[in-house]
Amino acid sequence: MTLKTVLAGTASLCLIAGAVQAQDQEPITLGIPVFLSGAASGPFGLPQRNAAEVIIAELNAGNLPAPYDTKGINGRMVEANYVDEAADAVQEYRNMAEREGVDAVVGYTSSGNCKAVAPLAEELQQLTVLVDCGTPQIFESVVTDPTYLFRTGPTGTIDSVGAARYLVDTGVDMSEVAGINQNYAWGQDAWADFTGSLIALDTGSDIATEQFPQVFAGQYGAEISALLTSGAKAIHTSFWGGDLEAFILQAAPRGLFARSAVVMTTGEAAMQRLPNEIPEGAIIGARGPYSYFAPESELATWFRDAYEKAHGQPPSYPAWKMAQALLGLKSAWEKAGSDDPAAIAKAFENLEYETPAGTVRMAIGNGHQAVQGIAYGTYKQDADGNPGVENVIAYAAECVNPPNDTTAAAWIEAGFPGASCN
Amino acid sequence: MMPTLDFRRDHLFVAVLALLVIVGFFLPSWMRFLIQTAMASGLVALGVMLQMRAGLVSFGQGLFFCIGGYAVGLLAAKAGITDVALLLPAAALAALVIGLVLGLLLSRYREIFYAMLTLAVSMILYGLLVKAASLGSTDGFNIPAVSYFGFVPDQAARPDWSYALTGVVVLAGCLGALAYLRSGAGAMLDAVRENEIRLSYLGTSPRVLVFVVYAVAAVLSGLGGGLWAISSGHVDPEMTYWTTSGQFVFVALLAGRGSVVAPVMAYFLLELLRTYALDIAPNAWQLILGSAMLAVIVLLPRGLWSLVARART
Amino acid sequence: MKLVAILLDGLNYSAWLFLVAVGLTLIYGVMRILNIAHGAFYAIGAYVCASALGLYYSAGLPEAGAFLMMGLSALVAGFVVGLLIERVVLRKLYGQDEVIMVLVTYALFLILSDAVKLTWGVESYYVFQPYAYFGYIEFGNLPYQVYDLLVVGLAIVAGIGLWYWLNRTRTGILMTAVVADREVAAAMGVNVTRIFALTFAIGTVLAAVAGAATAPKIAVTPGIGVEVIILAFAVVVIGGLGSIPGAVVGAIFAGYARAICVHVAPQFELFAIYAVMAVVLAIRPHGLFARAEGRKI
Amino acid sequence: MSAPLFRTIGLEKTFGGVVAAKDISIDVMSGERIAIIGSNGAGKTTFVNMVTGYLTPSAGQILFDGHDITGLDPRQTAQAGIRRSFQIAQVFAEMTVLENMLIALIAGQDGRPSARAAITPERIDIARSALDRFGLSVIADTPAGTLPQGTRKQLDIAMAAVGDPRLVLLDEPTSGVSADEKMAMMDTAIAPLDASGATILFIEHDMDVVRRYADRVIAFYEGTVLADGNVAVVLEDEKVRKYVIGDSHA
Repeated sequence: MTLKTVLAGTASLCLIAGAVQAQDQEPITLGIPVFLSGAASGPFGLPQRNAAEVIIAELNAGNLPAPYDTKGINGRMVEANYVDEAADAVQEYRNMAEREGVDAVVGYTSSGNCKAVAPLAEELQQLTVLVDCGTPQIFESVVTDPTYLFRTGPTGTIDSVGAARYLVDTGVDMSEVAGINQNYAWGQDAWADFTGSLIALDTGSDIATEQFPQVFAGQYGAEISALLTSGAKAIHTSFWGGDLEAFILQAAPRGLFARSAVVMTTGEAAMQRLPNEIPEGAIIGARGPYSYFAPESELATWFRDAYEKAHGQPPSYPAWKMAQALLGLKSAWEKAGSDDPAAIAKAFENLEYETPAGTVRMAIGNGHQAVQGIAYGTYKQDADGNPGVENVIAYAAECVNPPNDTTAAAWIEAGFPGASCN
Repeated sequence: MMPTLDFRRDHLFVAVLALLVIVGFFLPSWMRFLIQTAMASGLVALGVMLQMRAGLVSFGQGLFFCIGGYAVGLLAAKAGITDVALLLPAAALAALVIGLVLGLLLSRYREIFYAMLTLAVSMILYGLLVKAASLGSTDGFNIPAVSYFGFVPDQAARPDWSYALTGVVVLAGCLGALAYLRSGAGAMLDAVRENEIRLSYLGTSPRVLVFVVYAVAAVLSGLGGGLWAISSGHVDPEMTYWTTSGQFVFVALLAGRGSVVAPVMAYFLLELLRTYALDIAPNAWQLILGSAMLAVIVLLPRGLWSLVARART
Repeated sequence: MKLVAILLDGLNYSAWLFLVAVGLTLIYGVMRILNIAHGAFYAIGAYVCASALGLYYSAGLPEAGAFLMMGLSALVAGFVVGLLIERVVLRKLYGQDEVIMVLVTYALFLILSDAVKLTWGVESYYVFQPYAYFGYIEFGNLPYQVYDLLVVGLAIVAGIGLWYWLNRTRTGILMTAVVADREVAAAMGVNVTRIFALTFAIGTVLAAVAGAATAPKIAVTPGIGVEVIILAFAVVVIGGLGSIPGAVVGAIFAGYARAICVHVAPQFELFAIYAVMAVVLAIRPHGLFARAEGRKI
Repeated sequence: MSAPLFRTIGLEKTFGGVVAAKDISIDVMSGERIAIIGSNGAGKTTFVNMVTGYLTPSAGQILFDGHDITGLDPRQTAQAGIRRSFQIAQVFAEMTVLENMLIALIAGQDGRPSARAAITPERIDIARSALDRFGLSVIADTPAGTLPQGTRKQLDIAMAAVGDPRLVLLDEPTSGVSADEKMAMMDTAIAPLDASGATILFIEHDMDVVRRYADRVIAFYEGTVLADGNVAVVLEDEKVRKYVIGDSHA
C-alpha cells in the first residue's frame, strides 16, 4: 500500500513537472486510428482522416466559428498520428498509448475494434474518444463503469429504430418486409434491431426473406433475385461502402427500387459517388443528423465549405462524426481548463456541446455515450443533377435512443418505453 | 554431427529464450505486450513447424488458436470460470478433443490437399462463429480479468501476471515440444516427410505419426490461443480466418525447422517488423511486410534459424 | 418462379466463379504454383478496366466500343503484370517446394495490394455504364440483366478457348507435355521457361478478365481481391487442382450451392461453399477431377 | 521335419483383369537363402509386394511362422519380422547415414509412438556397430542423399537388417551397381544378414550372383512359378533357360 502511494505521488509529481515544463508550447498529440487499408478505407478511413486534417489544421489556425474560435485545444497546438485500424487493434492501441505517449486517442470505426480497446482505455487510463462503431454494447456490457472512454457517435440502434419509424410514418406498405444485410455483427444487429422495431411499432409485418450475404461478397445477383421474387413491399439494408454501392449498381437496373421501398441506412455515403445511379425515391439515412440532414448552422456551413475546399468534395457522414469527436474533445478539454486526463474526462461526462450536426449530449452510458437524433428522407436530384433529399423526417434523440439505464435490445423489446417523439 | 534429428542441445536455446523472456519483463510495457502476444502466437507457429517436420503444412492452424481462445473466452465471460488453472487446461483439452476427431480424417491427407482441407475446416468454424450472434459474431467478445490459482491481482499488476503466465506456459510448451521431438514419435516426423514407404517397411505407420503430430500441434495451438485471449482480453472469429493461419505458416517457414524456440522468436521479429512498418509507412506496411517475406524466402530458404545453425558449425 | 431464379442465379454465379478460378487452376496445373496473388491480379484487372473506361467515356467515344476497351485493358494489364512478376520474382524460385511458392505468392499479394492502393488510392472507382447498356429481359416476373447472361457466354468462350488451345494448338500441346513430365519435356527440347512465362501470363490475363468483367457491377475498392482468392481456391479444390474440366464442375457445384442457399436457406449461405469443399475432399481427397499420383517403388 | 518359416498358398494378384501373379505356392525353411529370378514383368516384384503387404493378394494365403499374415499392411508385416530392401534404394535422403539407421531402430522398436527419448547413447552404439558390420562406418555422418547409388543400396539393406528380422527380402540388390562391384556388394550385404540368422530372399538378374549366393532358386514366368529347387537344377532347366535366362546365357 505504502509503495503504491509513493508511486502514485511520484506519478502525479511527474505530471505536474511535465505540465510546467510543457507550458503552452508543447503540442497535444492525438493518435487517430482509422482504416487506411482494406475495404473500409475508402468509405470510412479517408473521409475521417480528411476531416481530422481539416479540423486540426483549422483549429490550429483559429479559423473555426464560435464557440470554437480559440486556437488549438486549450491554447496548445494539435498534432495527429494516423494509424491503420486494419492492423491488430490492441497492439496498435498500446503502441499509441505507451510507446508514442499520445494525449488522447480519437478514432475507430469497427465495432470489433471498439470492443477490444474499450477495456484498455480504462486499464491504461488513456483518454479515448470512439468516433463511430455501431454496437451499443460498449457501455452496456464491455465497460460499464467508464472513466476515460467516450463515444461521441450515436449507436447503430438509432439507424434501425429511425428507419422503422420513417417507413411507418410515411405510410409505406409494411405487410411484407425483407432485409439484405451483411453477414457479420453489424448486419445481424441492424436487422435484429429493425425487425424488433417493427414489432414494437406493431406493423404486423411478415418477413418475406432475410438475406445475409457474406461481407464484401460483391456479387448480389442471387440475393436480388430472391428479393425481387419475394413480394416484399419494403426492404431494409445496412450495407455500407463498396457493398452498398455494388448492391445499388446491381439492384437498380433490375427494378428492385421500383418494386419495393428500399431503405438504406448508410445511403448518404453513396450519394456523392453514384448520384445518377441511386433511383429517386430510395430512402436514405446518414446514421445521424449529418450531411444533408444536418440542421442549418454557421458551424455546419463552415465545415462543409472548409472540407470541400481542402478535399474537393463535400464531407460524407463519417467525416461529420470525426469532426464531432474532435470538437467534443476540445470542448471537454477547455471546460476542464487543465491538461490532466482525469479532469478532462470529468468535464467530458454528461457534456453538451455544439457540432456541425447540431447539439450533442453525452447522455447515456453514465454520461460517456452521445445521443443524437436521426433523420431519413428520400433521394432526389435537383435540376442540375446534384444529389439531395426530400420528404425528410427528423427524429429527436429521445425518440430513437434508450434512456440511460436501459440497454438498446431491452428497450426495443419492451416497445420503446419512455420514448418521446414530437 | 546430427543436423536433422538431434535436439539434445535445444534445452540450451530454451534457456536462452527463458532469459530473453525475463529481460522482456523489464522492457517498456508496449514492447512487453508485443512480446507477450508474439509468444502466445509463436506457440501456434511452433505447432505448424512440428507438422512441417512431417512435410505437412496446415493452412488452418487458426482453427485451434481460435478454439483455445474461445474456450477461455466462453468459460471466463459466459460461465464465470476465471482462474487460469482451469482456463488453460480447458483450452488445451478443447483443442485436443477436436484435434483427435479431425486428425482421424486429416491424417490420410498429404501435400497441398492437407493444406486445403485444414483451411476448409478452419473456414467452416469461421462461418459458424460469424453466424453466432450470441457470441458477438465478427465483433467477438471481451474476456474479464482472470485470477491465478485463486489469486486476483489488482489492476496495475495484471499485465505483470499475464506476462509471467504467458512466459511460463510458452516455455513449458517449448519444453513439451522438445520432449515430443526427442521421443520416437517426434524423431520419426522427418522420416514421414522424406519417405513414408520406407518408414512403413521399417515397422511404423506414418498415418499414426501424422495423427499424433496433428494432435500435439492442436494442443500447443489451443494453449497459444488461450494465452492470446487472456493477454488481449478479446476474442473474435478473425482468429480462425485464413489470413491468420497464413501468418502462422509464414512464421514457421521464416523460422525454419531447426529449433523449438525458432518459431517463437520469429513471431516476435515479425510483430516487431509489422509494428515499425505501420509506424513508418502506415499506407504501405503490407508492402514492406511482403518484401521482407520475399527477401527471407530468397536469401534464407531454410529459415532464419539456419543463421544460428550455421554459426554453430 | 423460385426454380427459374435458382437456375439463372446458379448459372450466373457459376460462370463468374469459373472465370475467377480458371486462371488459378491453369497456373497450378502447369507450374504447380498455388497462386494467392491471383486475387491481386483480379483487382488490377478491375482497376485498369475502370480507369481505361473512365478515360474512354470522358473522351466521348461511342458506348459500344467500351466493351472492346474492357477486353483490351484486361489483356494488356494481365500480360504486362503477369510477365513482369514471372520474370522478376517467380523465375528465380522455380523448383522450390509447393508450399514455399504459396508463401511467395502470398508475399506478392501483400505487395501488389499496397501497390494498387498507392496507384489508385482508397476511393472507389466506378464503370457502371456497360452493366446497364444492354438493359434487362424478363423471365416471368424476374428481370435479369443481359450483361449477366453475357458473362455466362464469356465464361463458356473462355473455357472452350482454353480447351482448344491446350488440346489443339502446338503451344498448348507442349504445355500439356510440361504438365506430364517437366524433365522429359525439357529433354525433348521444349523451352520450359518460355512455357512457364506464357502460362503465368495467360493465368494472369484470365484473372484480369474476370476483374474487368466484374468491374461494371461493383465499386472497385481496396480489398476486392481478398474474397476472390478464397472462393477461387474452393472452386479448384472441389474440382481438382490443375484440372480445367474440374474448374467447370467446381464452379457449378459452388455456384449452385450458393444459389440454392440464397433462395431456400439464406442463413447457410456463408458456409455453402466450404461445406461443399469439405464434403468433396472427405469423399474424394484429391478433388473431383484430379488423378491421384501413385508412387513407384 | 520342422514346419516352414514362411509359406504362400495359391497366391494370386490381378489388376483390373490383368493377371500379375497366379497360383504361387512356396515353402521357405528357416535359414534358406533363395534367389528369385525371372524377366521383367514375370511377377517377382508383385510377389514381394504381396508378401510385405504393399499389395493385397486377390486370392490365396500367406503364412509366416505359423500365423496368417495375408492382407496385413507393410507396418504389420515389418513388425511381424519381415523386412525388405528396394530396387531403387529407399533412404531418408536429407538425413545422415547414422540417422537413417537410428530411424530404422526407432521405427522397428517403437512401433507405436512413445514418449521416451528416442536417440539414446545405447541406440547410437547399436546403430554404429550395425554400420560397422555393413562397412558403412566411414560415411556415418554423410547425408544419405549425396551417396552414390551403390552405397545407398547398401544402406537400404543395412536398414532392412536392423532389429534382426527373421525374413529379409532384397529387391534386386545388385541392379544399378557396376559389374565389378556386384560381388563385393553382395559380400558385405549377405555376411551380416547370415550372421544374424535371417532367412533371405533376393531378386536377381545376374546368374553369376545367383550361383554364388543362393542355395535355392525360384524362377518366375508370366506370373507363375516356372521352377523351384536346387540352384544347379533350376538353372539348367530347359524352360528356365529358354524363358528366363534367355538365349544369350544359353
